[in-house]
Amino acid sequence: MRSYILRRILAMIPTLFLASIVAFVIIQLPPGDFATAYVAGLAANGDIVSQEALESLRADYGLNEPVAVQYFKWMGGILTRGDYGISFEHREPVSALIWERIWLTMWLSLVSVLLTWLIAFPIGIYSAVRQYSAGDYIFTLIGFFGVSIPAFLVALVLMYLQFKYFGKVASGLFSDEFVAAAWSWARIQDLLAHLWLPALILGLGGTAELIRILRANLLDELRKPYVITARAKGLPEWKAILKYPVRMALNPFVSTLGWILPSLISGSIILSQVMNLPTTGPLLLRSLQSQDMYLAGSMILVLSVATVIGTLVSDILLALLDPRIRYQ
Amino acid sequence: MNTSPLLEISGLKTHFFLDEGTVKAVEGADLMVQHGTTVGIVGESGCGKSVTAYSILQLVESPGKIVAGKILWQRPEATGGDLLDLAALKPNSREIHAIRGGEIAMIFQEPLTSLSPIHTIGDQIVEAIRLHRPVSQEEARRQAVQMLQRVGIPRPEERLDNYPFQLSGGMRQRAMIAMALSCHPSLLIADEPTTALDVTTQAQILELMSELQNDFGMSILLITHNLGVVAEMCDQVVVMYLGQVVEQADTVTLFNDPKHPYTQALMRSIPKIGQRRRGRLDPIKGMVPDPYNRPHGCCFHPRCDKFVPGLCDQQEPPLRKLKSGGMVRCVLYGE
Amino acid sequence: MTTEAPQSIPTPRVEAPREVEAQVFVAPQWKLVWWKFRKHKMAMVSGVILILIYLVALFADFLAPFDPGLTNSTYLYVPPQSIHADFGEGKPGVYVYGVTSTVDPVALRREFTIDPSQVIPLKFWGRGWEYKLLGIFKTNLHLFGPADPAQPAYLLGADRLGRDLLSRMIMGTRISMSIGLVGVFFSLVLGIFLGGISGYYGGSWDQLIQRLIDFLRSIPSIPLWMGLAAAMPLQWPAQRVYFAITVILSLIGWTSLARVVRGRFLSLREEDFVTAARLDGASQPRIIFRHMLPAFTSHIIASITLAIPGMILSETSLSFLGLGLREPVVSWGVLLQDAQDIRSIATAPWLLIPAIAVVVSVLALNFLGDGLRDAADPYTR
Amino acid sequence: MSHQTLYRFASLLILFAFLLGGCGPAATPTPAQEVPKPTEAPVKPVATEPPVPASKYSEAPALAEMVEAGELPPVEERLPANPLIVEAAEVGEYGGTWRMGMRGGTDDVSFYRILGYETLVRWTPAWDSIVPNLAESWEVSDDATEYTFHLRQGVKWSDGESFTADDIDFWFNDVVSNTDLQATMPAWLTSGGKPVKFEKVDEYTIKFTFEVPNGLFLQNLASPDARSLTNVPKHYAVQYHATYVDAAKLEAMLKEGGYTAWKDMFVAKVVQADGGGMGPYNVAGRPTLFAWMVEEPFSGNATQVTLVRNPYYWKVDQNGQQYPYIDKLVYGVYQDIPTMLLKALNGEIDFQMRHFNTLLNKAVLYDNMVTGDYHLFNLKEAGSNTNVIMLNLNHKDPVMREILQNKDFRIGLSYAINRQDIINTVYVTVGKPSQPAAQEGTPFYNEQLATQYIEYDVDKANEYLDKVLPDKNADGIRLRPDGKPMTIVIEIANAFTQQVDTGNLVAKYWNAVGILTEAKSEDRSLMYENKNNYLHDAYIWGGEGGMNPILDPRNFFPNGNESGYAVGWAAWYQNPADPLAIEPPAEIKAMIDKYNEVKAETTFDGQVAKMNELLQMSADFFPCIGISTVPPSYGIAKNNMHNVPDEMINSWSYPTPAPVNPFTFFFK
Repeated sequence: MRSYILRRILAMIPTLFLASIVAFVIIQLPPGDFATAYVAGLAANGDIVSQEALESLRADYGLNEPVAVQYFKWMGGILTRGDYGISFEHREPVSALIWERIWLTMWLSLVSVLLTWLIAFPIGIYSAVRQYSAGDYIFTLIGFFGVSIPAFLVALVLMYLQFKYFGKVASGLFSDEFVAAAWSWARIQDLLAHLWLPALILGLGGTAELIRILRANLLDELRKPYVITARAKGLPEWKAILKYPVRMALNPFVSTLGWILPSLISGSIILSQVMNLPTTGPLLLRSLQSQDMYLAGSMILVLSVATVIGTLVSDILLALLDPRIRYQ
Repeated sequence: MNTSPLLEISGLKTHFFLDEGTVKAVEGADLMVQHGTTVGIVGESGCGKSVTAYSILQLVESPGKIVAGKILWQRPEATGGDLLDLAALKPNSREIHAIRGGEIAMIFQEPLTSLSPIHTIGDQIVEAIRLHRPVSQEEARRQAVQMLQRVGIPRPEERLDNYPFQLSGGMRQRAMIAMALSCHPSLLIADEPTTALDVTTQAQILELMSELQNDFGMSILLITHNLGVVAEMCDQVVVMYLGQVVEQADTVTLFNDPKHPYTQALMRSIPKIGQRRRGRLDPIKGMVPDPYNRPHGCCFHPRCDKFVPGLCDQQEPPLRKLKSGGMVRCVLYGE
Repeated sequence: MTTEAPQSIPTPRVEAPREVEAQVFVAPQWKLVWWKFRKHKMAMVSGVILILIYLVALFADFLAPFDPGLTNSTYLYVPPQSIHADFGEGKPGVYVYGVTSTVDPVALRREFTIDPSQVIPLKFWGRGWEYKLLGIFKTNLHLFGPADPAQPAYLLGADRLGRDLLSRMIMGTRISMSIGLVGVFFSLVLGIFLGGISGYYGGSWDQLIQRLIDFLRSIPSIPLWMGLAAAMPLQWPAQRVYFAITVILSLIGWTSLARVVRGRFLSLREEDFVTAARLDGASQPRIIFRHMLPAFTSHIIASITLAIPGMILSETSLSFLGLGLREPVVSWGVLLQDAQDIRSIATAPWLLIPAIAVVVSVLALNFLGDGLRDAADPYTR
Repeated sequence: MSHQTLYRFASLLILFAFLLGGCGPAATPTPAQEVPKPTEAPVKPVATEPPVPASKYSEAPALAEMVEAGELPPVEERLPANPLIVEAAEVGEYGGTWRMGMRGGTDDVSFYRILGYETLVRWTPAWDSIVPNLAESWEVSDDATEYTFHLRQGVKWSDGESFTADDIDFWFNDVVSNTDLQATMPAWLTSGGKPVKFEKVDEYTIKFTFEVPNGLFLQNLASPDARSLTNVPKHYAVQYHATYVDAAKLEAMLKEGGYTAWKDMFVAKVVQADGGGMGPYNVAGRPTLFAWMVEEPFSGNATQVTLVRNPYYWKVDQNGQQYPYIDKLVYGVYQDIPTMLLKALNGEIDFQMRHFNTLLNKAVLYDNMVTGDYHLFNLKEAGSNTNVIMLNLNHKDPVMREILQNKDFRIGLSYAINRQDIINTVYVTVGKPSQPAAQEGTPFYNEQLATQYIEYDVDKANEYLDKVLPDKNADGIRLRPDGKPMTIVIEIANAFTQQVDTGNLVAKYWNAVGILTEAKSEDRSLMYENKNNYLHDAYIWGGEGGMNPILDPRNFFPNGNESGYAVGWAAWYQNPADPLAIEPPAEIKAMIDKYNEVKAETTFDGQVAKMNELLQMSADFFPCIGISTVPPSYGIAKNNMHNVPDEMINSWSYPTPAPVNPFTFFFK
């Protein structure tokens, strides 16, 4: 087990190295650089920036240096000093900007995953056990519904309806009085009260896939002889199903944690933008638009690391759940 | 000893209702299991012998259903000693849960797949014990160790915490038997228990089963396509063909004097020691018919070398009692 | 009587419903798949719906009563006009009422009132805008439309430039329903190739490709899209940008397909028929393409079906970010771009109708894929 | 800043004298001579300031309590000897919280326009003259080279420290002249290419001296250009300035804050030398001269920013009440427009005229006025056109360049556009067809420039186009001389929906006359990158300089890189050595010379006359194609917010609504 984890961690290193390069390349892809974006932004306000000012801005941030040099400066800072560089746009160190947001993003993703499971689990079991029944169709229809509607649209419509009929505007992750408050139990409660709706919208997008996986796995497992053994032992039907095939079908379920995280994070980018959530999403979008290189690169990198770790955790969890993996 | 049979199946019909049509997997099974005896069911693949066994425990899954017949079960004294028609029970009723594992236990062909791969052996045996007996976890565990020891598993304490994939095939089947017998059932249904094992292990397992039968005084319903096993283990043999019992007899009679043409053909199709090595076996001619389209009349008639036109293909012969005590379903043995 | 050697009657593993197989042995695989697929009623219904949707895509210009790009300054945001019918003698048959509009200079919009005195008859096989049917025949025949093509009839309302939403939605079917196919095609090629290598050869190839998949999956897809989309050369025409976007989508999409393929390869590699072929001295490509690939074609088809909805939804997401397709290209994502502001939801909710098209097709594809997947492996029960 | 901005304000000043006397659309221009000339700007303060006895000053109840508790000096001591009296239209009451929405990132303008406009001098609300602010009075030499300002005595920063000439001295010598912070002197501080000289005469007197006359300096001071001048509290700023902090300590500070260069820290904590940036709003309690000071600061993570009243604010109303009336400003930080709009609809925004106030959103804001308890006010836009289509006359492809430089080709394209249809479709009938031109009613209005080639006439269009590209292929597409089909890609910033719609319609019209046209909406920075290197065929941007083309002549001749139709020529004008520079033809050079003549004029009349000559030349050259006059926009204000004018001019140079004195707004 220990060597398994060790091997997995070692395998992470090249992945992360590649991720850092790609993170950096992504931001270099669009034509122009932060200076262009900044000037274009000012121009939209009516301000005019001269060519010289543009050049001095480039010089300030070393944007005229070769890409490789910029990359190694950035990577060097991260590896040696934990310095992620500075955000050009905010004129703040990247690390000051991203951690709270990453923390909230992880919260949102976690709650979404839990909600996804909560919805997908009973539906998946039901629709496998009662395959092709009316209930199977109805529940999977509900489950698939979430994946069919673009999340941002659902969010917009829900926000409008909430305004229209309840006179409330769902926005952000905290009530006004908690925005600036220190972390406390009350603040966490407030957070959860704001979190559930976006988490639900986000989670709905993943339920269909999970229902499908659970259903397919369970259908396979239900046909396995050990289920008959369990019945032959005298176990009541639901107990026989829950203890054996469901428990087996759970394994791939856990392994989904690895891939559901990146999709949730991507999904949360747009949703957060619409629902005004202070997660990494809007900051990332904004930094990509303004080509705020180190900010965008660092966020992509950190999110990549998070997903790689998420995959690792799910694999370890899987090993804990499944002795066949553990003992190999 | 009680003279009434432990289990008596009469006129059992189990059908599968599929979109493609109805499969009459069991279409008239009659058999009897006496206390302390071993009854074998033999037949080709698809003859309905497994479904018959599954029917006893109401384990036939949808779209399969018992549509007719009786399965009379003599309950042991401890649970009332009354006669119960298992076929009339609902598959999810409390009685059948009590009977499954408690009074009638079952073991299967593939011990690896028949045991949950992610639960320890101990977990699965303890669960079985505690399902039927009001004992504590510790007591159940102690009994499980005892059981494992009884079925000949060395270092049972350790083995209890092993997973099935950590055991060898023979050990797994022993564990399976231990689990089945942990509640001292009166009947053990063994569904091809040795098919997946190598020959030496087969012999050991069969021997173990005989031993345990003597110890526990239980009956065994042995389902197999292996006539050798039947010869070795059984007191009575039931031959099934296409969902019907075509012949029942005590083992010696059956092997010496098979009555039904199918049984006779079966006997000819297996090699015997002492036969000339180059001599060809005599396979049964033709194919097992399509289960959706059972032949009219005697279902064996298209393959039968004693086929009587106008008779065999017209009406289904009933199962008749023979003077020897056996029974046969063939017009040749009329009146 | 113990003289017989323990000889068995050959038989496969016994399970209760196995008996069916006796006759099923002889049916070809596609037939078995079809039998199993039939049982999934929802999948059957979905299949029919999808055939209809693709027919709409094929004959979109014939079905669309108006040119989807035609703007009309007097019908900005006109609400859907309801259809009336009156088949009496000298009566107009099916018709809508005309509307009169005034500009509200403060609210900056047009206000519409239904004018019952103005009857605009609709008719089947009407003449309208000119197009090439199936890209070949030049015609102006349409399934239905106002009897006088110059008269407006907005059955699903109009957008901010007075374009007919119904026509745009019908025309949008083409791109939205094909973007998935094209994208999936690329995913498929990549997925089968890399997944196949990974699964068949195993070992260090497998490790390498698995890491690559891990790596691609760990990159949040939106920044990747944004970077790639912004990097596309300006001079590219809309069609090429569209093509490039599908490639971008498939760059991420192939990983899940590769996983499926790899999984199947891994399990098939151990199957007897593959071993037999190998012992027979069959060449590797022959083993892969002749023996293994056919064994999981149905799985691949199912996976493809399940991958298409993701592509359709990605297209809408990209459009939301302003990175996807752009006007004057018409796709459901482009149409929904109009709907994704409070103004539209509050005052022109009919602009959300294209979302229904997205939902229906995505649902249908999901169910179809599910049905196919259930049926994909006909030999397990 | 391009150095032309030097000139932009002089004329603006004049212009609004007649424009805004009556804001109604029918207002006819009053004669130019009535306009106060910039060099004649009042030497003495315009506002009548009858000395108010100290006892007559009053303050907000919360401040009075603090004075009572001894936490704050009494109001008389906090106010300068001679506080600026700003007459409120309606004398207000203290209290209330003003809620607004802003977007993260570079949206410092949201603060600046509400409270950050505290310069030496300021525009009157009507934008018709310049009045004292932090400078109590000033003298200008007759040749417009020497500007002497007398600072208001006793003005204090929000922490109680005095504001003196030292602060400005620090700003000049240690901020704008520090090459670490500002590579080159901002354009508005130079004249004839030479930087201004600064002199601190005494504690409250400062002097700026130009080598070359600069008649526009006062106007620059009254505009956003000068916003950093009065925003550097020396006593606070020195702790972040490399010159004043020893190297080791600076190093430690940088390390602690995670900064790589001290400029970053200075910009984050104090101000950006050119005045932009979030520096003034990033630190709670940072000393300021604004009406409100930061409580919860802005940061990249902030979801709201709050500001509370500055107890040392140095303005009072006619009754001696210290401004501001409103206690607190709360800015919600929004990632996206929809939530902000919903907040506005729900009545949770008290006054705002940024971000969500698009023409498209007007209908929904209008519909919800009653539930949201707010009303709309008018913003008169100062632009010259809704859409300026800039065909790239410096195209890199020589064939394209020759075609696009052909005036007949541009005329043909202009005739091909159905402007009224665009106005009806995209602008809901508001506005009238026009080329980019100064608005009617300004002294710069040139009828030819505004109205030439605006009829929709396909025949005429084809006639002109036939002169240039007579050959067509089978599909009716005109062929270039090299035989390739003539194609034009119009680039449009995707954030501007109406320009995107216009572009698509224009593409349709041009396709109809045989020019294969595609409208391509894209991220605006991508568009800018292409434009800056003149890689585009054509692009669309809003027209500027509609009220004063002297200040922003980009659409009339290539004066800078915002003249997207001729970036190469503009680069030559700026600096012939620029690698992007292309020597312009004689016609353009003549316009450049004319503009230099405009700049050399010291009187406004002279500037107008020369500019009109230039505009006539521009009309004859026909550099870019326009669509229509700019419709008014709007903002929202809660019904209980008072002193909000019903109409304002909307411009960047006159940073609406700051000149109408938001500190006089109050709730009742």
